[in-house]
Amino acid sequence: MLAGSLQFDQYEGVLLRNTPDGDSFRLDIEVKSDAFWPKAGQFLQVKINPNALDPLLHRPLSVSDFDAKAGILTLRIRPVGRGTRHLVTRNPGSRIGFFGPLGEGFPLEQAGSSPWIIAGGIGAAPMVFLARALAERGIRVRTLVGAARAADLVAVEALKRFSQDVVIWTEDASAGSQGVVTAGLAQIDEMQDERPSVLYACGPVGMLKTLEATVLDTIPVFASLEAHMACGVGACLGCAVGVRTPGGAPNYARVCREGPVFPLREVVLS
Amino acid sequence: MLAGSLQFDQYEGVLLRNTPDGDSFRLDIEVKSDAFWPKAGQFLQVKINPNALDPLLHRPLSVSDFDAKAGILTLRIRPVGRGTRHLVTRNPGSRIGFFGPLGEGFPLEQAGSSPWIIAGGIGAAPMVFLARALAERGIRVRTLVGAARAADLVAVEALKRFSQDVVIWTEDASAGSQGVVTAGLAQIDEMQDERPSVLYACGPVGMLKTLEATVLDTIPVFASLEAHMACGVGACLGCAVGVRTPGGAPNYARVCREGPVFPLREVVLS
Amino acid sequence: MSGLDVQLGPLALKNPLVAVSGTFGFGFDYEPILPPDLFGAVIVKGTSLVPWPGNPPPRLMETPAGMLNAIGLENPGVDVFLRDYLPLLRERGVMVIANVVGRTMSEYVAVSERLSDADGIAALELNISCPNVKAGGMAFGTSVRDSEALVARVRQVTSLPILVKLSPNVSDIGAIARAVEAAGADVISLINTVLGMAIDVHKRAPILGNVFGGLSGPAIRPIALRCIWQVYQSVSLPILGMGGVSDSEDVLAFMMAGASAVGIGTALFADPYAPRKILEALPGDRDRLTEGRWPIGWAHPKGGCR
Amino acid sequence: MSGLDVQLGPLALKNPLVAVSGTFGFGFDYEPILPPDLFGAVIVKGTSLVPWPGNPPPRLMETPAGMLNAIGLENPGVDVFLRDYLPLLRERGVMVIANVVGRTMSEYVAVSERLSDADGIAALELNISCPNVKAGGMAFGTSVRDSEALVARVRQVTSLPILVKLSPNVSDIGAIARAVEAAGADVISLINTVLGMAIDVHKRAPILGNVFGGLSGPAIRPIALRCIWQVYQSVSLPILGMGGVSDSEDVLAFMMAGASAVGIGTALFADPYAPRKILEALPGDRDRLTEGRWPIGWAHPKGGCR
Ligand SMILES: Cc1cc2nc3c(=O)[nH]c(=O)nc-3n(C[C@H](O)[C@H](O)[C@H](O)COP(=O)(O)OP(=O)(O)OC[C@H]3O[C@@H](n4cnc5c(N)ncnc54)[C@H](O)[C@@H]3O)c2cc1C
Ligand SMILES: Cc1cc2nc3c(=O)[nH]c(=O)nc-3n(C[C@H](O)[C@H](O)[C@H](O)COP(=O)(O)OP(=O)(O)OC[C@H]3O[C@@H](n4cnc5c(N)ncnc54)[C@H](O)[C@@H]3O)c2cc1C
Ligand SMILES: Cc1cc2nc3c(=O)[nH]c(=O)nc-3n(C[C@H](O)[C@H](O)[C@H](O)COP(=O)(O)O)c2cc1C
Ligand SMILES: Cc1cc2nc3c(=O)[nH]c(=O)nc-3n(C[C@H](O)[C@H](O)[C@H](O)COP(=O)(O)O)c2cc1C
Ligand code: FES
Ligand code: FES
Repeated sequence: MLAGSLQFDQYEGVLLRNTPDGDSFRLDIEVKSDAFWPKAGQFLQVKINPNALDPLLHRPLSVSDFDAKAGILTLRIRPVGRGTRHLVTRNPGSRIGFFGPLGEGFPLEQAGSSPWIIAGGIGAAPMVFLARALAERGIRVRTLVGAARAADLVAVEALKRFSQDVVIWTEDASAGSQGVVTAGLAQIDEMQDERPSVLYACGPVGMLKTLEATVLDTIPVFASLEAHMACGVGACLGCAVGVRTPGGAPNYARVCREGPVFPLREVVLS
Repeated sequence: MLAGSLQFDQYEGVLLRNTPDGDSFRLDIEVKSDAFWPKAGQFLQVKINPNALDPLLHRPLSVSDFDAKAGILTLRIRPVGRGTRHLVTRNPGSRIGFFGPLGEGFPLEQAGSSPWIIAGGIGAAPMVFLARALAERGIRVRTLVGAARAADLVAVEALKRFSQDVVIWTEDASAGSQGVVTAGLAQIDEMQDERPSVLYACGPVGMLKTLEATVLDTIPVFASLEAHMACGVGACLGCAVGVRTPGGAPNYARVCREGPVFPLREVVLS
Repeated sequence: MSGLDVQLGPLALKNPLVAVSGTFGFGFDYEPILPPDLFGAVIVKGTSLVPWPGNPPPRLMETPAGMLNAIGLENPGVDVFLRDYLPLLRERGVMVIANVVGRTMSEYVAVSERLSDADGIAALELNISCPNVKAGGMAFGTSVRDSEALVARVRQVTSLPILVKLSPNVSDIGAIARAVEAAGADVISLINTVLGMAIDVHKRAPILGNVFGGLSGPAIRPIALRCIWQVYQSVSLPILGMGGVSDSEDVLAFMMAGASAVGIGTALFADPYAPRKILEALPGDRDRLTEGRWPIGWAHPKGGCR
Repeated sequence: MSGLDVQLGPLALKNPLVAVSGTFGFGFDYEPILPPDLFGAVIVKGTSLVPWPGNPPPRLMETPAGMLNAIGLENPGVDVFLRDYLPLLRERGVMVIANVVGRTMSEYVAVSERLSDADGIAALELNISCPNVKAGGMAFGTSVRDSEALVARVRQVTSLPILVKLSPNVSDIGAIARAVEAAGADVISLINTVLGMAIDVHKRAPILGNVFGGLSGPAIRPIALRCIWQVYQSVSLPILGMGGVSDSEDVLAFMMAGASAVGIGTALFADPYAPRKILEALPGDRDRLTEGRWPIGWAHPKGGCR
């Protein structure tokens, strides 16, 4: 909770395209500012309705991609509630206000020689930008994506662009292999050269718990977590996630500030 | 407060045109329903933002005109606060939800031989529909409209269409005669044949108070009043206006139900 | 029966949605779209012994996701209610709950007596929590002793079920609930409005004629849920919950907090079709979320007070 | 000086806008857009004798035009505050008000003592009104006797000005205000959050880890104005008003209700630039609406309590 070094500001972008993608939507937004410079794994606090006091709070959304040259920010949004539903119905030309970038991103320097990305559902959103960042550093990444069915898969094309290979899992086998995205990791202990140096994960809590139970002893996992947020900048202590302490005494970190990416080993999933 | 005979329903119209008019905006809205059949002086409860809980309440707005053949409802709206500002920025094609028609309209049967309309500012809104209704009954009406300056005058063209003549007053003399719209009434006692049989009035409280002080003894005045409303249908008793009682004991009528048009003589303006 | 019937203490409602007092007049103002017999019960406007004129205007102000009202219990008095409205409501088969107000205990008792003699009233709701009248009203509802005494006195003059409507403007709502339970109440209704006010910065004065008003609507929903929860933990009486209810998930949430039936008021102003939408969505939502059962008190830890 | 300076009892603020406790951390989290020295004063997060971990998540839930929080006063303890944050705040010339919490009276006293020895703290704000901790907190703030005793004990150990922060969750806020005035408080701050809760209909359980939470934001603004009005009529102490303040007209409205300075909290979450916008609009709005003067108490009838 020490005095911050974060650099964030408020921006207003113009929606260029709003494209359905799996069970979600891809929003490409032009951000005309040299100051906006997000890192993979960071997120934005997006305003839903600037003229009303309800909904009151911003919605945290990952930077799904950022094309720095063109100044184009990509969000991938799954409509699950009032705020996200409102966003995915915006028309091109409309203005989208947000502030950020916020949080600590994925630790790229810990990628090692053969990092894997593992993404469940809309968890694929931040992974596009991560894959881009790794690719730009010349690091080859294998990407595992999963969804209930083929039609729900998010960002597959974009992930293919930046990954060495993309392995697809669907629960109903309508695309790729049949099973949840973590299914292939069961044999990870038997893997030799293929074994990942690190796992970057984003997806439902269930997926993260499976990772905890299966690979955590063998491979470092960096997971992007979710929490309801008010400030998004570390001021309100509302986005707490339990962190492990020697004696087991309760202690918390802020998903918005120390996270959203945490070493999975250090947090207590609830 | 007896069991009601009002017939109202909820409708959704499509905005055809949104045109600046004086200091206000004219919204022409297509309402595809044979059931919607407003009378002059009635109003609608218009929804501002159907997807948010704020602003919560509907906004009462007069039927400024209704072209029954074409099914086109006209509202004239002066942007004064959050709700009206939001409405006047709507683009053609957008949907506008409302319910109504509500309240008692102007008593046309009391028009007599030479009714006058007197309207201050946005008070001109309901008067277009009233002038149309009188014209359709073959009754010739003289209309007095006033505003601070020419640029603020509302609905003048429309009023001209349905009135025998339209007399304009502006405070800065930028159009018509110089003065407030009630200025010409000072000599009303000296008028002979020209004298109005009845005055239909809508405008700021100040204007109504002037009418009260000047002409009420001589001429019946029917005034359309404003009050903050919650239900708009008579259920909440929120839109009370004081009414005169023999002993002066407090007593109230509902602007939404017994009004919005009242014999000016019967109400206590506050 | 739509299969939505529910028991609110001694009252068998055909559905759990109740039109609360003060936002639905005497039942007929919304008639063209909401006939009074749509609801499980209709609670009519607060009724006093003689006609009350109510407070001077302005009586209303919109606030963020809510509104303030200071009607001051304008009503035509119990005799007019009995003569002009009750027969119409009875004719329509409406379950009528009469909301009783008074300036003194004796007035409450007198109104309750008159109502008890009439035919077609299912229950009385004692409004001891209205923030908009100078004497009586909330004054009773914030004192444990006065609440208890009032309910006990009314209990003596009526065999109708008594609902007691509590104010959220107290330090310990559980204590008031226990007092009215002890005095013989059958159902606790809550919440009445939260005391609030608004200022007109142009006039440099309070907006409402009465200075203070009662806050209602979605803004107060979290307060209502908390009060229902606390009362459910404090007494074993059934609860009629209200305060900001807007949709069918709200109805189920209020039940989970402890309400047996749920009232809707201010949401009508935001969407007059809300009650119809709720009654249409409720069977499906109940199947989806609670296996087709009414989830009364389900959010409480097992082995709680009940 | 921007010409916006105002006196809050013994404190000379350069402007009337105060960052309230708990929404602005220890002053630096919003730094890139809101430096702490923007405000007339910064009230830091509630600080206890030893570190408190706070409540288990979830700690937050959005509600209509508001939010619930159940942080549970997570804080690193007074020593860390004094060592890590106070020097930075002092360096920046911030008027720092420390928000004091405890589980017992002795803890409040001990924290107050430690803070009083430090250099660079302008005043203490005793938080006797937090609804999110099981012991202490609101328990003190709802009892006239405990509030009085607590303030009296802290008064003995500090020469710093004492602000006492009151809870709206009481039957009679004026009585509490009079008690803390009698005990030697210098300023009354209000309101703390309104006790509320939310239910997760899918999980059939309360949403917040702590079951109850505190409601804040625009939804509670009418309640805040009412409490300020009541306290202004009850005591002669200056008032720091807060609760849903969002724009510069709100600041003037809160002043008209009786506040000498005005706090902003939850509105930051809706618009982090809100404080800047307020400070930009305030001189113009003050000229337009109140002839360039601070309209403290102007909405009260003449010849009232003051
Ligand atoms: C760091 C971070 C990055 C995220 N990135 C993405 C992304 O790229 N794409 C995407 O589709 N979703 C993302 N989410 C989840 C997204 O924030 C929620 O789906 C969204 O806030 C739901 O808002 P709503 O109004 O639609 O739902 P509602 O349920 O109506 O929201 C009610 C309240 O709960 C909060 N809330 C509800 N669900 C969540 C959740 N899962 N996480 C956090 N707050 C929640 C809302 O912010 C709001 O305050 C991210 C969450 C976090 C914390
Ligand atoms: C019967 C009737 C007919 C009307 N017809 C018209 C019309 O044709 N054209 C037009 O421009 N205006 C008309 N008005 C006035 C119009 O209702 C208000 O200007 C509008 O409600 C203001 O809303 P707002 O959100 O812009 O302002 P805000 O001040 O932000 O509104 C806050 C609250 O106050 C209420 N309110 C504020 N001013 C008024 C007012 N003057 N009358 C009633 N409620 C008010 C709003 O409805 C809302 O609940 C009419 C009012 C009534 C009662
Ligand atoms: C305009 C208005 C009038 C009311 N009148 C009464 C009344 O006469 N008697 C009463 O017990 N409650 C009255 N109430 C309180 C409501 O019955 C209800 O308790 C409260 O509004 C909370 O529910 P809601 O948020 O759904 O409106 C009134 C509320 C409003 C908004
Ligand atoms: C997330 C959060 C944390 C808070 N923490 C504290 C606290 O530590 N001490 C305190 O006295 N008040 C605390 N409060 C209450 C606020 O200081 C303030 O009294 C209340 O939120 C009303 O103001 P607002 O509506 O502008 O936020 C907190 C409020 C919020 C929303
Ligand atoms: S959201 Fe406020 S600290 Fe994280
Ligand atoms: S607005 Fe409800 S009675 Fe008129």
